[in-house]
Amino acid sequence: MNNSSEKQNWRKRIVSWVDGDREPKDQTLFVMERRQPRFPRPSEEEREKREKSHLKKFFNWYPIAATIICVSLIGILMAAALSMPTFGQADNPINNEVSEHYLEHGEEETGSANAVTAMILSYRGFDTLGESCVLFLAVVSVMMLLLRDEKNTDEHDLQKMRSEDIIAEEHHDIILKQAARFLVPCIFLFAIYVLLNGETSPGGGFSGGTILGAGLILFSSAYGPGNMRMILTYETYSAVRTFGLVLYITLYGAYIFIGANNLPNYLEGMTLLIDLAVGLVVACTVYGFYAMFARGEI
Amino acid sequence: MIILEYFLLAGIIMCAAAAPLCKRLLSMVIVYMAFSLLMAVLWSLLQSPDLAITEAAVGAGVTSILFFLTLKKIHALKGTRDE
Amino acid sequence: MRPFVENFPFFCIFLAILAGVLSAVIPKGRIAYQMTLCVSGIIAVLSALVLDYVFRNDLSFTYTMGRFIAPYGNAIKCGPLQALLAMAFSAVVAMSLMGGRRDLFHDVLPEKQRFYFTMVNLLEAGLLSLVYTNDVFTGYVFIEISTITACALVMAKDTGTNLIATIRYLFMSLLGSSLFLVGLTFLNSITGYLLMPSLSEAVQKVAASGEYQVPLTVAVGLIMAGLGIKSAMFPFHLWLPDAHGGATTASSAILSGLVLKGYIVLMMTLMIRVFTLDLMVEMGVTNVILIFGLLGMVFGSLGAIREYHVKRMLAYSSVAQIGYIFMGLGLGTTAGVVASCFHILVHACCKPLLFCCAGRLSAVSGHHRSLKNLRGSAYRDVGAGIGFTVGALSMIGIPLFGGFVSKLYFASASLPTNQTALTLFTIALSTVLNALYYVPALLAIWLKPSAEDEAAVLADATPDQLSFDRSFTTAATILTLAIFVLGIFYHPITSVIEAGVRLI
Amino acid sequence: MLETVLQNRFAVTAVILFGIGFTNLLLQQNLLKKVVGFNIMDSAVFLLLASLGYIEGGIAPIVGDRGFDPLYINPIPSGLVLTGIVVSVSITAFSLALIQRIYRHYGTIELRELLERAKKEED
Repeated sequence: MNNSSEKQNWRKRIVSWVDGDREPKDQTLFVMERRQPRFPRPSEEEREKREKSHLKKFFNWYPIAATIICVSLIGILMAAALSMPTFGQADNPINNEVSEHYLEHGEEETGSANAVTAMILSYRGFDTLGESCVLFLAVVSVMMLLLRDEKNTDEHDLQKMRSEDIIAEEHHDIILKQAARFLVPCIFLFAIYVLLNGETSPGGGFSGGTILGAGLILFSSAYGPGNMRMILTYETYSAVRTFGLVLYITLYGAYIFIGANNLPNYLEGMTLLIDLAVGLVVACTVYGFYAMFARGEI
Repeated sequence: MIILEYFLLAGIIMCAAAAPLCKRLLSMVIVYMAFSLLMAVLWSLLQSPDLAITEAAVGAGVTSILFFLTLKKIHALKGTRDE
Repeated sequence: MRPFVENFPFFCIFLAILAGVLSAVIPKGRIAYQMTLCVSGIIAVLSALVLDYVFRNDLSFTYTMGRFIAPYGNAIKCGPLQALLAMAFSAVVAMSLMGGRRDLFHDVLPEKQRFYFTMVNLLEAGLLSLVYTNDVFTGYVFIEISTITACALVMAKDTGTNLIATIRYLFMSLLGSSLFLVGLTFLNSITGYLLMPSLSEAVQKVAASGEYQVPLTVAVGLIMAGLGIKSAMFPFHLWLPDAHGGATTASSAILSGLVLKGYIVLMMTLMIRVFTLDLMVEMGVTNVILIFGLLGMVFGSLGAIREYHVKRMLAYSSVAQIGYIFMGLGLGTTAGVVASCFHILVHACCKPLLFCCAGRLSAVSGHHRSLKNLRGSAYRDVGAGIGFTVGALSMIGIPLFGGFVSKLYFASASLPTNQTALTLFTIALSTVLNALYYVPALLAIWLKPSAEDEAAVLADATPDQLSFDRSFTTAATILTLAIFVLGIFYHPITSVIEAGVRLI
Repeated sequence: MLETVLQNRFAVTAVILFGIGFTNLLLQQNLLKKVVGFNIMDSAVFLLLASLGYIEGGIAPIVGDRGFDPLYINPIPSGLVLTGIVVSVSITAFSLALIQRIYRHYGTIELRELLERAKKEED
């Protein structure tokens, strides 16, 4: 009888220790019991007050620590910047045989006269692939956040959006529409020019794609989402985006495989195709950002 | 040419310092746009036209549009239909 | 013509990227889940073949990405260590997904599940590239990929606190990657190379000549600080508990087990392949890393002791374990690096196991998280209870479990250095502290609660959650076995790691 | 000293910009201002990187038959910066989307208030 009650007591002690409910009375039983209770049970107000004071303390020392870090970082960086190789000298360490090689052999090895394009699409193409993945990831994560679902949209929002659409339908923005009628074809033309001409002049996939996306944005904001959906539904949008990226990845993968295994070069002149694929991806990304931010749907 | 460079560098530093100090978020975004445009000019001075095009299209264009749309969503634009 | 097996690392990276792109257009989350598991499995098998090839021939090879040889084009480099880590990482991704499967489909909205798997696949691609890369700028790009995907994994649960944790995590990571990029810029300005072998030569030349000493030091410091911030080195760990503790189970497992390790592996590669350990010791960088590692071991555990939310406790424990890894790197010897690599493997198995089991235990307790409400939950799912016990014992460092072996290696690595006493003392202290929070947690889940408490907890649980979870049990069994394998048959693994560090 | 500052004017400007951006990222409580600070910081890094490749009197690296052999600037930094700009835009978009959702959920974008609310919500 006595034994069992002692056992009960023992059990209770462990339970209270595990929960950290309160200080055990007898401190000789467990050495570890001496530590602070891990589960203090203050009253509601007390707890809130403590949380507040904790946060307050954090906000009090945080600016001081941050300022110290900033000032010391600026000091360190300034010291490094002042002892760097002098700006604009031709014999700086950075102007080594790599850049010479790009400038001298870039055109014959990759077929593009613009050394920057040659570098980002052929020599260091893996970085560019990663960059396209970053764009794709950004648009997917924005969709994860803003694509309409039950968590981020309610009836009220939908109603507001509908009434806004109606207002926009009724009040034609005549200047915007007329300007867009003239500008959109020009922008598209310019985008295609930049896209196709990236090999011999500044530009290429990234700039061209952005301009193309800007044209889409202008069209969408001038003629409304209804007209936009006639040329670009969600399905076409994701199909085009996936097509662009998959084309890019397969082409570039084949290119790497051929190059690394020293096979004969079957992919002469694929820089143009890759450029086009990159342009598609970028245009889709830019338009996707706009559509998600403005309406939460394509 | 070098005078222009100094002006641009000073302007960029001023824009960068001013942007986050603006009370209104809208003015902050506009100053940031100016910062991006100055950056684009600077890059064409540094003989990198690729960068200038991309910065003008991406930094001053797309980023600003995204900022404006965000401002609209968080009701920081005065005079829109939200208010 | 190179042997065909040398193409496999490149296949792995591209397979993961392709799977990520395709899973964004798969209409059903479950199909995307199956595909992700398959892809991870294929990658693990391919990496195992590569590992067999490189270890048997005792070589490491450089694979040019394209026709252009170094230093003109991108390249990846693969040795035994890289292949081993790639294999372990992809296997653990699959296990984490399986272990957190039910929570995942419960927490993430059905129409967004495919996006979640896009993120997982691309995160895997990012991790593989961080492991394999032989080019610092490629490292930067894939760091950014890992950042975005990791943030997306945190926010996938989509509650208010999650969003705030995500934005804090995002800003902290951006700080880290910006510092890394500034460091790269300074390094590039004084050397002019981006590929690691040529960069290494140029760095040695600069260090020997004495010119540009200041930019070199600043560059090294910034690169290490940037990667340290991203891998939650001690003073920069404040974002971690919220981000890892609040996410859905599979995300927490992947983030704690793998993402932090990806950055550390890159840091280790840079330390050995580019700057060389001798130069690091000479510049004093290793001592700084050692001190932060030791502080992290103690303060991470102290943070965990104060927590009563089981997932946040595990997140703080990650800070402590990261401290162990940094301590190994900070010893500045090859033995220390080997111990760190072994601990990376151990922690990559233990933490996902612990997170998955904690997720499962809280699922059978009606999604209550605090230890008090988890009382007796081990009896409701014995598999999860056993898994949690094994993971916790391994973290404490009981013999036969993986954690013990890595502590043994850390201790023996510290013997020939100058910091033996300090290191050994901190290891002992940290072990005691680990026991102080894992033992109560174990007691909590194995002690029977009083009947009314149990009824109150069970009122929140649906029968659906209480039913047997097959995919979880499979994952937990495999991870438990992996811990025992690491704890008992450790010798072949360490010999692979030793060969890998030699050939890095 | 002054001569060095004037010679390395781009690097010095970049460091000042980086400092401004870094300070804003750490000290501002408004999330949007933090994002602007981050953008300034990244632009500063790109300015530093792009100025490395400039060579006095060089022209843009577009190789063509001009009949003579001009001095070109170094194309490598330009390519790297191009990659960096795109990455930075993606991250900006991501963080802005996050801010929109946070505003929807909490009605504020001041970090301090947000942390207090989140603490309360957790209990």
